[in-house]
Amino acid sequence: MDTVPVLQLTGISKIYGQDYAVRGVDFEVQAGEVHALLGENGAGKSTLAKIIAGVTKHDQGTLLFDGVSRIYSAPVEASAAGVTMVYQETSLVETMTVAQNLFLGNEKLFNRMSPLNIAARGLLVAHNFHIRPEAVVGSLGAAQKQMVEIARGIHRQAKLLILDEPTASVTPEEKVQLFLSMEQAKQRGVAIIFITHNLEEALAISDRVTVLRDGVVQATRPTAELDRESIVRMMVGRDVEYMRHPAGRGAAPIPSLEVDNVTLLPMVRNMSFSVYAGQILGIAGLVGAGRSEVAMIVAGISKRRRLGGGQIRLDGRPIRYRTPRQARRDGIVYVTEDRKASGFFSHMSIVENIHLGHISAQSRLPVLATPRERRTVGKRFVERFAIRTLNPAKAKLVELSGGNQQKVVLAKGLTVRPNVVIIDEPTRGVDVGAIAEIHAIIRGLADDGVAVVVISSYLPEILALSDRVIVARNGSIVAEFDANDANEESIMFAAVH
Amino acid sequence: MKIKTVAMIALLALVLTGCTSGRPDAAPGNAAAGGTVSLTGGVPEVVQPLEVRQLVHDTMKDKRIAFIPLLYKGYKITTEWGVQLQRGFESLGSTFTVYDSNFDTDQMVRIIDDLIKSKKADALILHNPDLNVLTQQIKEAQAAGIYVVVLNMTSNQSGDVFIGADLVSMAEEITNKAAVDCKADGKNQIALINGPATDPWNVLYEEGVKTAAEEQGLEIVDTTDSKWQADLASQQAATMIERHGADLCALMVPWDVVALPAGNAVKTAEDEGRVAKDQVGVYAIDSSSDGCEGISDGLIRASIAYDQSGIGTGALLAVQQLFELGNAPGSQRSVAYVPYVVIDKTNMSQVTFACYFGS
Amino acid sequence: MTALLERRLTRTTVRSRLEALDQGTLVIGLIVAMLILGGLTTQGFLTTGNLSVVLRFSAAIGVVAIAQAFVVLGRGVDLSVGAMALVAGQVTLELMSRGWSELAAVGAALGVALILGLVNGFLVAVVGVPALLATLGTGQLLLGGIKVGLLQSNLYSVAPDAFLRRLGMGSVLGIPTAVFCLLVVIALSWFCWSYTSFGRLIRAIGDNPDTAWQMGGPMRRVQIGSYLIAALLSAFAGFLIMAREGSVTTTGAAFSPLLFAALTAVVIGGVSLSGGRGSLLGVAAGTIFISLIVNLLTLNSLSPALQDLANALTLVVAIVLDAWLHPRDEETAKSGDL
Amino acid sequence: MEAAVPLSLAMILSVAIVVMVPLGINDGGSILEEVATKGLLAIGLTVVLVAGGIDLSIGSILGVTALSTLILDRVYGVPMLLVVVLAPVIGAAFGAINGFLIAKIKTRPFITTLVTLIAFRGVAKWLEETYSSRLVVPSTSDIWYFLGQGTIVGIPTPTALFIIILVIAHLSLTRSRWGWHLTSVGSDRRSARRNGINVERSVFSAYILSGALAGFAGLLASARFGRADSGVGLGFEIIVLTAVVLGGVSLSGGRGSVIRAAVGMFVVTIIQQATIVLRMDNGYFATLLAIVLLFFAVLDLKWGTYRERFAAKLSLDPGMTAVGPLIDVTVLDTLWTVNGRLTDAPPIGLGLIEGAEDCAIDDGGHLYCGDRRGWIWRFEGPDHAEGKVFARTGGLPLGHAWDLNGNLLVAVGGMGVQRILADGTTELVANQVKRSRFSLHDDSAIRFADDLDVAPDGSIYVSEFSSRTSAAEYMLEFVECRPNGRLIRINPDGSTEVVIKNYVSPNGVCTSHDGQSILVASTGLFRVDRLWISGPKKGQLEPVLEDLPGYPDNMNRASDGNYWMSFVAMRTPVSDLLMKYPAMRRRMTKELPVDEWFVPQLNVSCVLKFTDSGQVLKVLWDETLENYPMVTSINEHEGSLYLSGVQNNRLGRLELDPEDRGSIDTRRVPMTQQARTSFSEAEK
Repeated sequence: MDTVPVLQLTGISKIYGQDYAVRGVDFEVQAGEVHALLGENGAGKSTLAKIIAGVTKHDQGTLLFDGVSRIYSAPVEASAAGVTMVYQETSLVETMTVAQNLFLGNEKLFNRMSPLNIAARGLLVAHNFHIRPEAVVGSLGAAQKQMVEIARGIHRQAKLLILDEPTASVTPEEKVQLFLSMEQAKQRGVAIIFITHNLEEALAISDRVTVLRDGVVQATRPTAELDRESIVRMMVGRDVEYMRHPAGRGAAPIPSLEVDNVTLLPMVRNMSFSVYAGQILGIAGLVGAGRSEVAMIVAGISKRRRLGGGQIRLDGRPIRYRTPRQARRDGIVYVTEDRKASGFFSHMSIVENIHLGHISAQSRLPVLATPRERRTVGKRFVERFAIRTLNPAKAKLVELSGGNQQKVVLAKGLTVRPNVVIIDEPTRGVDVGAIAEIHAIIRGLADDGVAVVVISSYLPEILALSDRVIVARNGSIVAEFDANDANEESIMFAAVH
Repeated sequence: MKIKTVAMIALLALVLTGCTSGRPDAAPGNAAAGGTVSLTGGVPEVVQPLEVRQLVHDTMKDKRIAFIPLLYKGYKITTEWGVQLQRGFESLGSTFTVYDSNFDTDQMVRIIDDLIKSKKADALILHNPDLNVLTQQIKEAQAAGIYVVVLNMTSNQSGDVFIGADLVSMAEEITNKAAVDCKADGKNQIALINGPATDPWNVLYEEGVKTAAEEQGLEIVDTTDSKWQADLASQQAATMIERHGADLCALMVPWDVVALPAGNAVKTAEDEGRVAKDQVGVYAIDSSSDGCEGISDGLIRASIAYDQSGIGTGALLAVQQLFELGNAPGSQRSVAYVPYVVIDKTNMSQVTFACYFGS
Repeated sequence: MTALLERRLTRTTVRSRLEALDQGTLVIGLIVAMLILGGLTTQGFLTTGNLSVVLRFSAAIGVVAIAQAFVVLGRGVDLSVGAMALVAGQVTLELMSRGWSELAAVGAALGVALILGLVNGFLVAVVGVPALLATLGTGQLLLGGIKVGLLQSNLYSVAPDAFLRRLGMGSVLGIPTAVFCLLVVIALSWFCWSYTSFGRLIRAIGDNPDTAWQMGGPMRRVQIGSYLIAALLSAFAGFLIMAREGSVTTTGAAFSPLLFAALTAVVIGGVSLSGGRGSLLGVAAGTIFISLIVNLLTLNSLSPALQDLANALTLVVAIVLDAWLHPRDEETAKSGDL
Repeated sequence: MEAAVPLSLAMILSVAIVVMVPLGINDGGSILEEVATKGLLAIGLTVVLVAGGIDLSIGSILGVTALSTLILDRVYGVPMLLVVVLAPVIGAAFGAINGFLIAKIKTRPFITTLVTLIAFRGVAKWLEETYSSRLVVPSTSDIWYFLGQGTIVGIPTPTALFIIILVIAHLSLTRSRWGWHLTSVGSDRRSARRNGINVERSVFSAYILSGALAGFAGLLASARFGRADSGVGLGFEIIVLTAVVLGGVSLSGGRGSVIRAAVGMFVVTIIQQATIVLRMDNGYFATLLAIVLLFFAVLDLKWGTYRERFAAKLSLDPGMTAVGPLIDVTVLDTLWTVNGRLTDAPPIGLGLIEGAEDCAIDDGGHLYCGDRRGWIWRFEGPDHAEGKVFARTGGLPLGHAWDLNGNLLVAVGGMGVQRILADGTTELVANQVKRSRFSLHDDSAIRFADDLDVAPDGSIYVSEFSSRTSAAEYMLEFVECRPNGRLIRINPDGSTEVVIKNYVSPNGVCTSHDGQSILVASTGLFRVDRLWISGPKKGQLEPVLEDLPGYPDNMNRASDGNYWMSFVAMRTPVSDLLMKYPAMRRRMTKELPVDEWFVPQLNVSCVLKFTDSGQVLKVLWDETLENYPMVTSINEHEGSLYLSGVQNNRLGRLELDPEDRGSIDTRRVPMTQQARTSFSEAEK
């Protein structure tokens, strides 16, 4: 590997708000190698990828591509230079057809559709992706979109191909195809950055591995020198990541919440499970397996016009909410996975956020909401959840760290003791220090007699938190484990087969 | 490829030769279709009274007369005309229809277009919003053999007959009246709250006021465009009072409907003591019953009443005359004015055509 | 490395300073500047009489602007306020001309406002039609529907002895009645914005509707409520205008000058079109600001055409400023959000 | 498809109006002229909406340009041709102001254009104040009249120009690079930017275009009316917006067609003309417009959510099939009786291959077969113990055959026909045919090439199972069972031709022993037909086998002059019943997920031998369904039968009974004598 690398980063840093997303990163990729970029959620993998692809600008450091120092101001410059990125959240245009999307960006001045469709079909089918090129992308499922995205990325004939979690929603069979396609691209001399948090995949396909933790490069090594344990140690910085909080009390004998054969196509299909007071139920599964969707149905967030059947019972009583407000009144709280989009009010202070959660939880809306009451409610929860900030009445939410934000989001939902809490990805984008605190809060809820559901894509978290684990696949629950019997392998097996 | 080129050229040639300009002939079209009735070229020199009556009725029978005012429903000027026309034409056996364009020029143009194209009228009576707007329509109507009578608001394109007020003279008259009051007060500043620049009414009025003011030694200190909107007029009146304060003695507003809010603004200023009582007078033109109320309330000091129902009657007569003479539409044009008189609190009840109700 | 972070955090730009400032304060500064400049250049501008005229004419605009602010704060917009103001006067006077008592006629007009507010709120909050379209449509519908279905005339004047008349003319405690009314509306709105759950929730919805919805806030009720308030306040402004002018005509366009003035006042006053931000001080200052501009232009004998241009330019400056201070998320920007 | 509902509602609305209101032929003219002017605005607004913005200032731009053109012509005496050019330029300049604010400064489209609506109208008023009195002279130019009142080949000029612009705009929006960029920007800015599209420039261009079109409309309007006041175009924005929404253009960007917008404009104008003809107060028009706007805005919202799903459902249209008598194979001791003759065939490539539909054997005895992962395996002869991936085609390799030069032809589902050369490289033989005229559905692609065989003249006959669905969606075709399939001939020069159209699921293709005809199996109709390709009956189709008890799949020649055929599925009384009730099948597809659909029994293993005249000689089964649960193709070679199955994990090799062995080389194209070059020889 003594040739000039295709890509060489030196001392790259990027700051968001008060935190470094990546910090002083040195990183290089050779032509014809598959370089795996590993790290936990929020370790800075995607940020680094976006810097390389020209989506975001770095604040510090130099980026050499093809031996030339570059600062991109738009993705188009990077792609003109020969960088193609396959995004995790796809960059397809939903109102256009698959064929149009495949050729968008290098289309002709005037395009006739039928030859285009034929070419597109050939392109897709060559990777064994069976998708109609005439289909409008908006009508495709998540996995199919990912396939189109991958087919397009490989088709673009780039010098450097970045694949950001390409396997998150594809089946094992499609994964094989993808790896083959990567192999072929590699033989053509394409450099590939393969971002994943799945270690097995990285070990299987990559030539070298770089591990990121908290935005800092831990190491870059040839894959052959590494094994699973050593990578994990580098990723989390310690051998045991999560401390398991023992349950403080037993589960109630009768379920609080029963989900019985609920169907909401296309995401949720005959989903059934029960939740008991005092117990934490972990739901594992791939993204798109219907976990969050069923939670949103329970909490009245999903529009339920097309509910395909089934029943949800709260303490034995059938419920069917049309708005989250109705659910909230019955003590059902859903804590979102997408904090930024729907978790908090970014222009309001911590106190105001918590207070708004407080008034919304009242079954009858209080007419008056004085600043004084706001302060008392806010103060109580800032203390209880140990939200660390200088001035909770002034500090805006956007200015807080991920952990503090997540605590506020939790506090906002918990001002009035709920009966059932569904927490979706409780520690996504949360700094390591706060994870334990948040886990303690969740355990505290269960010990308080609340029925808790935790949805997480991160198996160690599921294993650390849950008393009982169920696995969702394709919109249904396919397996159930007792926390003591479960291990990552068995859960993962259930999640994909 | 070659075939395609040839075909393209052929197509282009076909398209080009197929183009027509559609420019209307300068010569006026045929005379109005009068059916079998013989009364064209006017009434015979010697004729029996009964016979002539029959001839007139025959001529007017089933003639379709369309009246397209700016605004009709609840608008006293046009209803005044409309009622006269209605009564007259119905007694002669013609069909008379009002098309209300609702202060919407587009709508008006479209209505007239429709009337011309579908030949639903033998004569149009128009009330023109703007010097230029209807030029083409008037031309087209005449070319299509339809008589055009224009009421009160002139157009750059003459119809067959225009009937209305002699606005320049009226403006001079009311300015003279203002001058008398101003001089009595020892002041000489007047201001105009006018209409849009291309409004025929506005153009003539401004001319008349200017001439008279110059003669009388009055100074026009301000001119604004109220767009004929009440709220703008009142705001402008208030602003003018503030601006010119003690020196101002008259607000000239050429329409009583707009003069009323201006008068209101003056009254408010008086009530708040920003201007001396009776220092500023509002001088209007026209006087519907609302205007008269304004005069008796002291909102308008003086106005000019002109014979609104006379305009309606005049149009009625003109249309009959056009059909009886049977000249080709657009071949000859004439203009006629109606009488007017200055009114104020003292004489308004004595003037027959003042304080009309629009019925 | 930390130095870099430090720099990032301590760096203050003009933009960040302006953003931190309440826009109301900024506008008040501009007003003062304009008063000084105007006083120096324009005769008859800086007189108590003139300023009281300005205030009296701003009263109605101010009320409509507050009405608009209620909706804009919750990330909506109400384009039917202008139509509502006009229709309030029309309905009242038409019914009075039919022999209704003044009180009953006013009540009927308020009833129309109630229905309009509910319909707007229903369309936006329950059905989910973009606010712009919904209110554009209902505004048109209201103007056309009332005209076709109710009105029998094109021109109405207020009887001189009517109570409504006094609303425009008289004064309370030395303040012109209209201005007094505006002050009352401001006071009530301030209370509502700061001290009631309703007010807090409007702001929350404006800040992040998804969060507010998922949190279980009574979204629909609050949104409907804000449109209802907007419609009622607009009707009230309609009464003020009618009282001032003594007459009402029936010709009105969808984008009436009143709607425009109110939008301008709201945007200039710093109520961000991306919702969640804004103060009453800003709205009031914005109202006075635009009234002063119109007054200055009129005093300097600018033609209405040029006044329109100047007005539009002011609003352009305001929205450019708003776009600069509170950029919307470019990535997700759609035609739906204003 | 997706706009079908709003548009058909709109059409119903206009028809209702035309029927109810006495609109005459003259109104037609007025309506057309009106549509021409406002239609230009509608095109502009559609383009802006597709780009994710909105433009309310179009009416004002129209007004300003209308006045400007008059001023240029009447006051400054600018040559008329230049004015014609300048009008869109002036409009574009105003559009550029919008574009600058929205694209560059990033202000909000709605409020920005609402402001410019007032500002541009202000400019118009100012022009009016300044110039109006000088505009009274009539025009001297013929062009002026040509634009306003003239005709082009009998069509009024404005209408003709509008139609031309409409067509150009439609093509640009749907086909051109610019249109694509615009659509992507309107649909999803982030994606557009990541695809290297200059978002700012695209948005800017949309406003420029909308301005230019409004400018041109202004020219037409002033030529038509000659109005010289500032009120031209007042309130047009709402009318046009309503029309565009009515035409199903989405307000959330990325979706919309100018043609549909023009239709919307047409409907709105009909409504307007109706109110004028009926002498209704213009309040009625405003009210109607508002109701229509609200109604269709709600429809856009509600319909938008489901339209794709709805469209997908409409696209599946099961047909009714009359089925003949069913042979009961469970009756003992008949020709058809289920037996276990195939069960013990030794496997080839067990565990390596996944679903080989067909196979081929070369002179060296090496076996080649496709795999549903898009690979072509090669198993070394003569024992076929070792196999490796020989070539990669992608797609679903289905039918195999040798061409005249000894190369392997593979019909690949999704990719057309591929040729595999001796070194394992692949080349495309054909993947498209000429699009059939007057077909709404684009059938130019060979989507689902299923089986193929070569005729003596070297042309290749390929069956296409369906020209609508792809190979991966074969279940849809099973359920729909309509004549969507084709038989395609690929001539030796590479050109393609459809020889049988509208055939129900053609599957197996086999050249007859005499080389005079091609046998085609129709899976959906349980039959085999013969297409004569030479001789007196050339071009005719005649039945060979009818009312088979199963769904026929691939066919191949047998060495004794007969033919082998396999069944992909068996008929049952229930499946026959279902064939009669398309509504039932449609309902099934709506309410059940694909893997729960009821289709004919797919796990069968049935092979039969038949003669040229259609007599069934022999039927072989694997009654256990363990080793060969599905046999989709039978290839005979040197005394062995090779069994392939598209869902099997192996191939099978069955020793033939001596009585079945003949002397014909089944792989060779009948009536040809070319020496076969073997892949294995080429390697040496």
